[in-house]
Amino acid sequence: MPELLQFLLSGITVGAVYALVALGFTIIYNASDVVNFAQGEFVMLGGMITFFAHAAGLPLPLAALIAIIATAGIGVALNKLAIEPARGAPVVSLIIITIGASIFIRGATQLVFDKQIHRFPAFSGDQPILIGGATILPQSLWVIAGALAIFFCLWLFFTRTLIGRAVLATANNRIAAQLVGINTNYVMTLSFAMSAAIGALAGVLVTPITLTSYDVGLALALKGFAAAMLGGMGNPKGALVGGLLLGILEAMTAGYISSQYKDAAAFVVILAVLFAMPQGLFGRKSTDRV
Amino acid sequence: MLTVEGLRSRYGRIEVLHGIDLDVASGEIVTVVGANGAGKTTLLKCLSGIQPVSAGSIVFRGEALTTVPAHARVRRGLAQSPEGRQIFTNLTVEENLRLGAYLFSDDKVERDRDDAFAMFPILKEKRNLAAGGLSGGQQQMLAIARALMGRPSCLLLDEPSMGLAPILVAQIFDVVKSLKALGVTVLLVEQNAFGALSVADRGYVMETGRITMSGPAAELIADERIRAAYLGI
Amino acid sequence: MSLLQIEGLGIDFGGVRAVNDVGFSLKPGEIVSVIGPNGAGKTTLFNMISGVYAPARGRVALDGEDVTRMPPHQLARRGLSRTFQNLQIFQSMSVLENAVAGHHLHERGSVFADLFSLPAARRRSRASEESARALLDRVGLGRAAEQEAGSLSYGALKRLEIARALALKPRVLLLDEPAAGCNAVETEEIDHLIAKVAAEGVSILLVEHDMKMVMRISNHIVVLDHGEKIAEGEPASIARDPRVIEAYLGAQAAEAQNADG
Amino acid sequence: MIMRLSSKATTLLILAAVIAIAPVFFPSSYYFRVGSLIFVNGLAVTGLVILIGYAGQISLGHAGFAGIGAYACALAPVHLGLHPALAAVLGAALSAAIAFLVGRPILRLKGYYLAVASLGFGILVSMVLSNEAQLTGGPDGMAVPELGLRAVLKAIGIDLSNTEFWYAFSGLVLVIGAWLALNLYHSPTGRALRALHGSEVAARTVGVDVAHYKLVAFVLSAVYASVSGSLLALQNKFITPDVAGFMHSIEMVTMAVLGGAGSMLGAILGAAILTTLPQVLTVFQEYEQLMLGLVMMLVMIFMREGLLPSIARRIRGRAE
Amino acid sequence: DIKIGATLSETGPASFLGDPEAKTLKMLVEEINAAGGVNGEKIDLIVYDDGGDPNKARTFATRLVEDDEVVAVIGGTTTGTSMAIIPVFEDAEIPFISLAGAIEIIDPVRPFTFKTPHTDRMACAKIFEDMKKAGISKIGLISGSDGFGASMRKQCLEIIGEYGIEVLADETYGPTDADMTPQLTNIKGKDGVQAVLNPGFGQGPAIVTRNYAQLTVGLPLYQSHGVASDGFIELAGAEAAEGVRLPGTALLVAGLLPESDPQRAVVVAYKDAYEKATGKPVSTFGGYAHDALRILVDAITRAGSTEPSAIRDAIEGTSGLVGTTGTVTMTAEDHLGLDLSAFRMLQIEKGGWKIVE
Ligand SMILES: Nc1ncnc2c1ncn2[C@@H]1O[C@H](COP(=O)(O)OP(=O)(O)OP(=O)(O)O)[C@@H](O)[C@H]1O
Ligand SMILES: Nc1ncnc2c1ncn2[C@@H]1O[C@H](COP(=O)(O)OP(=O)(O)OP(=O)(O)O)[C@@H](O)[C@H]1O
Ligand SMILES: [Mg+2]
Ligand SMILES: [Mg+2]
Repeated sequence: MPELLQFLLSGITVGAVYALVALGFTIIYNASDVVNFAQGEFVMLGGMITFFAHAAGLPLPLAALIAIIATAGIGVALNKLAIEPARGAPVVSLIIITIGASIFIRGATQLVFDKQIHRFPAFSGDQPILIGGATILPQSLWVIAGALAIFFCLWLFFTRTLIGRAVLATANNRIAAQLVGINTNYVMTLSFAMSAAIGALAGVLVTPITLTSYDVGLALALKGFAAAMLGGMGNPKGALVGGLLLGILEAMTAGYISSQYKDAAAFVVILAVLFAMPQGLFGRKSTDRV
Repeated sequence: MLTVEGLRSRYGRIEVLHGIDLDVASGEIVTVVGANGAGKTTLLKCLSGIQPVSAGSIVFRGEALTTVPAHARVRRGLAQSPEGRQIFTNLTVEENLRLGAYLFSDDKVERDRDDAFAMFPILKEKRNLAAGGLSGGQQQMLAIARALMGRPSCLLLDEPSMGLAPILVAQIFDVVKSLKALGVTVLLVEQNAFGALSVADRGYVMETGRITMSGPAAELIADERIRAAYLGI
Repeated sequence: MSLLQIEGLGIDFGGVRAVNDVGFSLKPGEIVSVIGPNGAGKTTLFNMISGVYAPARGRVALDGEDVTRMPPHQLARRGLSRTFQNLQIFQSMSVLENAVAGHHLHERGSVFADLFSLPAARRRSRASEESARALLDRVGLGRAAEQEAGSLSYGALKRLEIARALALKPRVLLLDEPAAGCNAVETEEIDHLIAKVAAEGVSILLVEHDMKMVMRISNHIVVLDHGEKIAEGEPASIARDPRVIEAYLGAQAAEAQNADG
Repeated sequence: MIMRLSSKATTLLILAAVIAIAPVFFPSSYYFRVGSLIFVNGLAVTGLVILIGYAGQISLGHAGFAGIGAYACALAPVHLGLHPALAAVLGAALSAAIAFLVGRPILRLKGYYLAVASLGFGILVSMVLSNEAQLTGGPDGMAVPELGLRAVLKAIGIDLSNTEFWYAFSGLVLVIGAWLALNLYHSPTGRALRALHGSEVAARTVGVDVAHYKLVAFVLSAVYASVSGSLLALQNKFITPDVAGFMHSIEMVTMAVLGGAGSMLGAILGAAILTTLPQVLTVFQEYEQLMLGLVMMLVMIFMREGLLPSIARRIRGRAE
Repeated sequence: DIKIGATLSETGPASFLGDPEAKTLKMLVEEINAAGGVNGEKIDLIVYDDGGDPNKARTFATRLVEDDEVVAVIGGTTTGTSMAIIPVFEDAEIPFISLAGAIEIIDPVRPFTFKTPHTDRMACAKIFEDMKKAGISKIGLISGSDGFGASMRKQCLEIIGEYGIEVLADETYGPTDADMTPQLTNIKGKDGVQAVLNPGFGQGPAIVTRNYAQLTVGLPLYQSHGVASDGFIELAGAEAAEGVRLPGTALLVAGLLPESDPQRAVVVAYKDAYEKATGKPVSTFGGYAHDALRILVDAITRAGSTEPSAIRDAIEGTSGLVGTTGTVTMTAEDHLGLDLSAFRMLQIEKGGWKIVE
């Protein structure tokens, strides 16, 4: 069954990309209940800035580091300039702000950089690795490892650290959070910085595979969003599993059923899962008594 | 310890506090009574910093608080058990308590938590349950316990006895008294005016955003008007 | 003939028996109070009776009809109405509209009539608005009618919920701590209101921690502890029941109670 | 979000007056085109006001219904021999039926879960439209037959240019659509929708069949979107799957929220702004995207309830 | 001034077609105006960005005609936008030169509509000719599901029978997909497939090419003219792209053209000017815009008038105009005016292009 294996490897590769994006959503969502639709732009920025820094002669690791730091800075700016001033606005308004931000970032990127598609070299070459008749590129392993590592860090962050719980508390009840002494502005800033950095890191990891250009953000954000919802928004485990599942679903559909309708199949499965589990696979039900 | 002068506050265009003057001495228990909508909750919200103040001053231990953000007031020793409980419904009881001591990370946190469990054993039973699943009264206990976890030097309590069984109402007032013994200052807003005035040193009466009467608790409790309007006697 | 009949009702949360084997009945115009320590299962019992939770065991009958696990809106149609311990207000609507919303069942027509604003639909709307104003007056919120509901104080919101529940013209009314957040004088007003409603033939099931109020207006009291019914009877006998005193009233409060009574 | 400022009559009057008077100031017939687009978008947004503003349910897939309405007008005349106007009605009926079927399961979901489910629905529709190329012409689209009403008008002596006709016609449809939606607002149905928006449990206990009313809102808004798609198709005489695309869904929601989903005029104003903005921003050339994003952010930051409600609040504030 | 309009997809999914098109037009107009304009009149170029949205394009088309009162329009980057705006120009009787590929734009012929790029059908024909020569009769198809890929797939399937070639596997991928190994695995697993054809543009073909190498499919891989730019080799990686064949225009191999080639002077001049002006490598798509403007300017010059109908007539009389895509000769029946010779079969070797004819 080398085909099955190949489909699986392909699914895991793509799934890890989705998982990385989905993981980026979790922190801001956990801190504010807002799905940041500009998350895809963070991924795009990670790839684009790395490419241009690399093209300007910097070694790849340094270029990637600059990209991550710069993107984190942009995340903080987004919070300070757009989210914080709108504090207390209804969640839909905040979502529109993040959509506006994503259009803005896209517009700025095409001006500062360009509208071409770019790629930088894979970290460990392009020699495919053979596994039982199927192949996988070394870069895919990087992506998978990245997704696992970020998942693990986030999981630790939210379950083992006080500040992680403060993030959750901020989203759950901002006023109460202030009343116990949590600086909610700081929590928000931190969340945006971390989300943006994770997004940028994702961009750095996936660009050798997916390529990048100023407008890849939206599609990535959409898939990442779907993956996160499938797994249950806000839960790192959900993001990881949701991403991988979505990728494998797509690959299997493309391989066995119809490549035309692989996205459709993915969404049908998401609908089916949500029908049975309205909170996604691992989402927790909010417990509000009446 | 806490001095409020000419405090005004508004929701949108509607002013609901029209210049409140009030002071609380260190180690004192002071209570505010008043009818529904008098502005008691608003006053406490102004003090803890989650409600903007449009005029007047709040001075706490010699420092002007008016521009200090809410979270920083906690650091200065001012904690609140708010109206509507405002617990973290998605977090467990234990996490709620831990966050109450957000500013601390020493061994005493655990001791404080055990004290809280001793005070409200039911919370210990439910420690791993999402706080949103607690009954109304249990949530009220959690809100009080969480405020105590912050090791306040001045505690603002907004109707702490609300929704509690009679046996616990008595206990809450005992707790308030014992806090005084520990040197904690308490500003208590209560609908159970009788209970509140019984434990308080002094009291204020609030009517539609103004202080209309104040004095030693014993005097207030004996005042005919107060007996008629708030105690139902 | 009992209007509301509850038998062996029970539900579990994560293995904990929140309510177990609770049964009692309610006659027309009767006021029955459910009391018990915090977490005894009073609100959960209300939630099961009103269809918010599906009971795991037992049976609820309304006027002889088995209504166990029936969704709330169908129970409402059969004359069961309630208020909430954790306020459930239509925040972005005005106070008046909150009360009008309580008339939903009486003003309901077809969507088409509403879309085209047919005269019948308008007439129904107007009728329920008038009735809602009267109800607001009754609970003392007449002057706040045009205000945004979100801007009321806690005590006022409690009364708004009562008005909204009354708008259904219920046969059975479930009140979960209606006097919480009200001072003694305000509580007495609510007292009178409840008594008057009961006098009109509405059966009332009441959860309340204010013992003065409970003793004053209840015909019958059911005591829960840890989800089980531990006592039941006339107010006077309940106040003396040692198990109730120990679990719920506390010696101090019981003394005060007896001194008052 | 209380719609105090706009009693039904004033809202309709303002709307009708603006539609009737604006052409006096139009320097060229291009403005009629922009106007008619505003009305077409405004109609879809009016439907979303019912869904988002009244009932508090979000949908990121409503363009799917616009797609159904649009392609009904393209396909039904060719394959079923229907008159384009009837095709639009058929499209609306089909949209309602699909909304009814799809709505049942997905409206059980809340918040973002509903958003992603509706988004999935929209993507399914646009995917079918672009994959079934034999039928729909694929991503490159297909032609739509003439509505023919203009010719009828001409026969009775009213001679309008193409753009003028569509301006007047979609304006009329918008006014009717807004009238219906406004009727709904103060009606028992509208109240039930707003009640379940506030608290589903409480709505249930006052007798509101929450699932039913959510479905009502969903179906109604689907019909609005469908008619809007039909109008667009008939006006452009050419249609591509973009009309059902994700971006179009987002655009619709943005229009509603930007203007103020709680107020009908506000939402239509939002449609007007987002429709004209790209036209205005062309002077900024490469900076167009940047400006668009910036405007969206600024409006939502400084007018969090949406443009019109915030302005109204400010005016009322100053008056006192 | 002579007002010429354009509505292009400078942003959106087709932006890397529309972007060089817009840049080219702006650059050329500047050049022409600097050299004194056309018939002594300056050109006033008005460019709108429709973002690839046909509805927006339609509004801009109306604006160009009604508000800006242009005498001719270039644009419609994609087939969808072009088809959506054709009725506007036909109604207003303004000549319109589309930059999109589909044959529907000029077939049937509409009086005022022209186009410059080869049709997809021509690209298909060029590829199938090459396959036939190589003795390939069974292929696998993997096409992008965007407008470009879907349209070319359709055209190819329509004429493939004429070449006796059979499609054994017919796969697609979405425009933003990141991995096409499942589809390629299926093609690879089909017995008898001798070559693979990939109609598509954007990043898709680059990823297909990379996955193709990863899976060591080992069969000849044909790409379409949609990827005809140096950027493609860079994206796919020289190693993975080695041996890929595609029909390209003279522009792509400007430096490799023999001195005798009639197009050489034109393409070298454009390439140098463009790369100097923008700092970006030239692409086939910019060439489409280049040709459109040249045709228009040539027609206005010959017409000696800026009357739209006169311009239209003159465009139809274009004869032997050398552009980047080929030599254009229009007639009343042919509003494209290119033949197959305009395409050159190219192969990628060692990271560069080679003409294989
Ligand atoms: N969010 C709000 N928006 C507008 N007005 C408000 C808001 N909250 C409270 N008010 C108004 O402010 C006044 C004071 O309310 P507050 O909640 O402080 O009263 P209270 O004394 O705590 O009453 P209660 O005993 O019922 O809790 C009331 O008239 C109330 O209607
Ligand atoms: N959704 C839920 N999830 C978990 N536990 C629950 C849930 N609902 C109720 N419980 C548990 O059931 C028990 C009964 O709760 P309930 O709210 O009925 O108490 P109550 O008698 O109304 O108390 P109070 O007087 O404090 O309002 C509590 O211990 C509570 O923790
Ligand atoms: Mg209060
Ligand atoms: Mg309770």
